[in-house]
Amino acid sequence: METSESYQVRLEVFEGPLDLLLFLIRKKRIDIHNIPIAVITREYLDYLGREEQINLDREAEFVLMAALLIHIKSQLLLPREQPLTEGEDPRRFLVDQLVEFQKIKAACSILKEREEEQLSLWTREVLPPLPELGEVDLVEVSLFDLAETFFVLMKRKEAENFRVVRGKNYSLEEKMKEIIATLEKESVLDFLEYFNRQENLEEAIVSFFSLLELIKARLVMAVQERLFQTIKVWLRRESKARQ
Amino acid sequence: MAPGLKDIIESLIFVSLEPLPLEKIKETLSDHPPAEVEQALQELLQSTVSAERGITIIQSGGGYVFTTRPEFDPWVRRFLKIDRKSKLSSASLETLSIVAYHQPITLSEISALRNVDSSYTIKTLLEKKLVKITGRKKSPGNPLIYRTTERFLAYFGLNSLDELPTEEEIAKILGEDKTVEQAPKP
Amino acid sequence: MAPGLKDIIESLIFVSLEPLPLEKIKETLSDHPPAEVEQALQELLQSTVSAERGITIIQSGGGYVFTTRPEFDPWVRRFLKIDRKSKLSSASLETLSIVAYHQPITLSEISALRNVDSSYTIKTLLEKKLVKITGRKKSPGNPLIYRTTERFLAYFGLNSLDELPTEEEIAKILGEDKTVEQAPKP
Repeated sequence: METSESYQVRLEVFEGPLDLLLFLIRKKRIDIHNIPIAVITREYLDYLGREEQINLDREAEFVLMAALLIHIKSQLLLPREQPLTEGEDPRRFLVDQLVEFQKIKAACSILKEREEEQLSLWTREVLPPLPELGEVDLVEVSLFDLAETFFVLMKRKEAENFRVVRGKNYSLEEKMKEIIATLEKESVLDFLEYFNRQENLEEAIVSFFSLLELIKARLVMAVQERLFQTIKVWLRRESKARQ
Repeated sequence: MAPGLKDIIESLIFVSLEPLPLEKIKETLSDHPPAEVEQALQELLQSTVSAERGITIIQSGGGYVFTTRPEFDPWVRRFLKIDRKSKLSSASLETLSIVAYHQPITLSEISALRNVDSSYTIKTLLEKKLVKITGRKKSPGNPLIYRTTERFLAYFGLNSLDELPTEEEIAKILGEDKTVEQAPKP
Repeated sequence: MAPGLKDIIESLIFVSLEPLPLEKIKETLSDHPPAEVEQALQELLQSTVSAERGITIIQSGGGYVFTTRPEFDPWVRRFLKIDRKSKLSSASLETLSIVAYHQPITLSEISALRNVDSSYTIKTLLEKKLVKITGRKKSPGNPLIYRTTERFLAYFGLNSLDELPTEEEIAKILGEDKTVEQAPKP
């Protein structure tokens, strides 16, 4: 298992067996397509003995590679009636792997430079408060604040002495959907203004209870910029209520 | 060109936390002809770059984003009290390049290419949102397949996978290595 | 005045998470005389305001902060709406995952699982064509039943629902670390 510490502390060690093999091939100036297996196996085992140079969390993988090298060596030593064709070369699989890995390493070195460049550029981590949409110092209001506002409003409505229109049924569910739809469109809703838009007291009351339901279900959030100011209602971005 | 179009685009790029793709700018300014929007964007980029101020706009991750200019990195770090931004470990970088070049790819294919079990590294990359799971391979066991993300592109300042180091660039690096190593030869 | 001081200050204001107070600017640039820093800040403010570009620096909350100019609010709002619309909220993702793993499922079953009325999120998912109504359940009230769509599969790169990651797979990817972390606990 790789662990975060193992590669932060030991940056100069060989991460895996291919790393080590590539290093040896370069050090010995060996043609990667024609690896003298006996030489490289000896070198490899040598390094494996000097444990401090390899990532110990990967020991099993290093040992596995050693086994593979020894196996390839033994295959090459087998007496044959005819010389090996290229396709039969027991080194083939390893060579392909090394060639591909070498390319990846080269790409890594280019990407590392790009990473370095990008790390010197700083973007912002958070959005500054946006005008109007800004949620600067908003406080979440309690149900009490909400209710208080509502009854103040109701008193005002009564004073207006408007005619109560009967005959229409306002369902809580429809009202909740309507509020959500309004919020979806306008993103923020002014509590008082919204109530003033209601046709009559009954509808206003249903709206109020719908809002309570939505707050309870944590679908919307009611906030007040300062005490005794109007209450604004927002859609909760992440409306989840985990237990 | 409509007056202020350039400034509107600047404000849009500014409020976008992720690189803002041209398409999204056009979508927002759909009441202007696309060609005008593009021209205004070009003008904005030119004036921003030539202004040589503290901040600039770069094209990265398939979009446009405001960043500080690189020469101010030391001051920004001093201000934010950040010693160094952490870099990817060589294991992560290796795994990430393999995913980038061989995607879509499975975990066992990655491990085979590295000759190293890569399950921990891939998890780290998933957490950093530099790779993502995008489905399954039609092969025995239907293993999950991985791809790089938009964030991967932005992390390296690339706009698309086409901008990954090319075969030629890679060959050049491999060639340089050889000449260096062969130099001491008599 | 030291060259670039103005630009350094601009980059600091830009990366600051909060309105940046003058004191903090001076603290970061303590190797410059405070008077010079103040002068550079004034020059920066002047040039930024007079540039009449998309973004500007204002003094707010005891410090300096970059904002978009108020006259661009309508576009900024339009953009933010478009931007938000194109992303799945975590509530939508939660609902979608429930539909994916529990389909066919009714709205009240989803709501019961999430502990939240999910009629709004299911509507969003219907609009995005990630779920569809496929009939009614033969139970009291005959509620509508929901399933994921072909588009859902395409979006997540799946060929069929059988390919959704299993609990064990997710545990394997995400869980391994946990056991390591939890190990030392008493």
